[in-house]
Amino acid sequence: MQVVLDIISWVLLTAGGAFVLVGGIGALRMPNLYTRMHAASVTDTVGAILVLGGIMLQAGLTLATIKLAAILLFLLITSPTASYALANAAMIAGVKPEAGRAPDTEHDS
Amino acid sequence: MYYVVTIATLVTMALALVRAVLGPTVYDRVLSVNMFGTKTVLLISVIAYLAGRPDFLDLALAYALINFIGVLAVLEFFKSRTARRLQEQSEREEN
Amino acid sequence: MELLGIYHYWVFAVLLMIGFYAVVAKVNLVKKLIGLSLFQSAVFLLYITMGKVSGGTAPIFLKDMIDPVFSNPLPQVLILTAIVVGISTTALGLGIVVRIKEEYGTIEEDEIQEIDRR
Amino acid sequence: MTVLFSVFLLTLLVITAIAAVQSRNLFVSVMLLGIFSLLIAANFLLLDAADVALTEAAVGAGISTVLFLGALALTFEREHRPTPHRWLSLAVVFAATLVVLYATFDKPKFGDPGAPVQVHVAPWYIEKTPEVIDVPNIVTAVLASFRGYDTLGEVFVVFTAGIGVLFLLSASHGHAAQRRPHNGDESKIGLRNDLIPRVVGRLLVPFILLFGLYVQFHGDYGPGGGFQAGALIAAAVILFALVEGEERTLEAIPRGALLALMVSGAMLYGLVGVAGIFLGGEFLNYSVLADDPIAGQHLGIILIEAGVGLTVTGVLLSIFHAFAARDRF
Repeated sequence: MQVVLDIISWVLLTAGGAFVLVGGIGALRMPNLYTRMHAASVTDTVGAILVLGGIMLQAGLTLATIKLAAILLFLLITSPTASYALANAAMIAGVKPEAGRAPDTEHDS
Repeated sequence: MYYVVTIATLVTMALALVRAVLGPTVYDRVLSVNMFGTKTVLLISVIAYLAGRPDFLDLALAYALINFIGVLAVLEFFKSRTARRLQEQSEREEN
Repeated sequence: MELLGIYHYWVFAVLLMIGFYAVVAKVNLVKKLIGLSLFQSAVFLLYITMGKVSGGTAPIFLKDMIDPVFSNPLPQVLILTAIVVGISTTALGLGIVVRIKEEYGTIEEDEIQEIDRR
Repeated sequence: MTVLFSVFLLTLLVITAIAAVQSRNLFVSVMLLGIFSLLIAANFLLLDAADVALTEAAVGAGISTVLFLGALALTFEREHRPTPHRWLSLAVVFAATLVVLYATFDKPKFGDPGAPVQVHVAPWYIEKTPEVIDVPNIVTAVLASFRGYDTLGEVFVVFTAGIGVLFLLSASHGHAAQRRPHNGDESKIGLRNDLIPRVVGRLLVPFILLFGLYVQFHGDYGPGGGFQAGALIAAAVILFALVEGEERTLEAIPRGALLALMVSGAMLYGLVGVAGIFLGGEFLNYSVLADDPIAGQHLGIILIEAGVGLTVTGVLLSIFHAFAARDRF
């Protein structure tokens, strides 16, 4: 039983690490703000779920699991909200969502 | 296995930092600050287990909560600045 | 391994000097305060680094610990309070900067000196 | 392996610091300072300083950013001109760096258990804490009991800084006294009128407050204590102010109440010390507070941590309101 749990948790952790990495590369390489946000959100949701889920399986039924669940819950609530607020603020300020390699109009103004 | 996740997180943090330094708009920087925050939460959770100290999870919890406040504060700031700008613009057009 | 150990101190030195550069070279007062925070953080890092014992763990007893090796708690106590004191004093500095802006209309050091000379 | 992680994080730390100093846009510097704080906290954790990392988490990422932004809102967003005498300053700094680097070679080896810092008083604290004070968190024991005088001093420094900010920023604007008319547009666009952040913010505030209280009263057993809890609770109220507006926050916790928090916290700390004298011990000796010395220590630590928490909350929130209430002009 323990072996099965270990294997599942390793798979989760590795997959989580892969998603986090992919999201990071996306946030660096994507052409404009909104596509970058799209890439970054992968790390905040799927990455977090997989990594924290993997750790939860390792922790077993302890207080630590509850704390991990709380962390996951708060991350899942806060990061989409932050993304929404960010996109909204950028939109109002006039950063245009354009397909392809849109030149960034506003440079740090 | 924790090492794999830790290394992935660290590399992602480095990539996010590059994005924060490059910009080009302020919103890109806010995005990377936010990403950095969630990556720190993951990193701390993993380190807690790597070091065998589950009581460090309190820290990750604190980060998950506090980072949100920082990002919201920055955005509120930009929004009020945009609002001021729009207002000045409309005043100029009226005159 | 030798070099890896000393790397912490090097980072301390470099950070300290980055902060120092911002304080002496920049004329913008907010930037000076940012430099001061960096300088402060460098000192925090030095203290915590000095307190680390290899193979040690955070100085909190857990129930199932047998003969634990702890890192030095004393620097941690000093730095813990220093962080909160640091933010309060930074806030005081920012308050002074805001007042300067209101009286002089600028926060660039050389412009302020020019106004004073007049 | 952990050392390698540490080295990686430290390298990122240096890059962040250089970028923060280099950027002429002050917003960017402040945001990079936020990243810097996250990085240095992760480093503190790797160096076994959980309490310090928690403090940095509570203070650096949230409150520090908010205060710097508050100051930027009242001043300018950009540096006006490039740095004058840049090469001269760089030369001076470079020379100083070389001196400090040279000095690092004389430092004891990293993590050496025989270094002078480790053999002086620290072993005594570690050995005596279970015996004399009997709380699991040695940092709390040293902070609140063994070195209570230090902490008392720090609390009063925080208190004084808070009073100083209030003095500075409650003065009226000399020549430009006219109040700018409140424009409608600003309130239409801010977070206050954005449903999603507002709902989520309102949802989170009680949880952050609860977590703050947990950190406050669990400080004897895990990472935490008055300083961290004060900063967390202040952050929760700042979140409330962001999503609900200044006025409603001040309705909930008026300025006078914040001042009362500041004063009562510092007073509580001092009074616990004086109570020690009246009960036949020394100033800040908690052993005499109860019949059993160890119970007395526990009582004393809880009381003074509560005092610290009250003062820190009061001061940080007063500072926040002082910056937020100042008119832009």
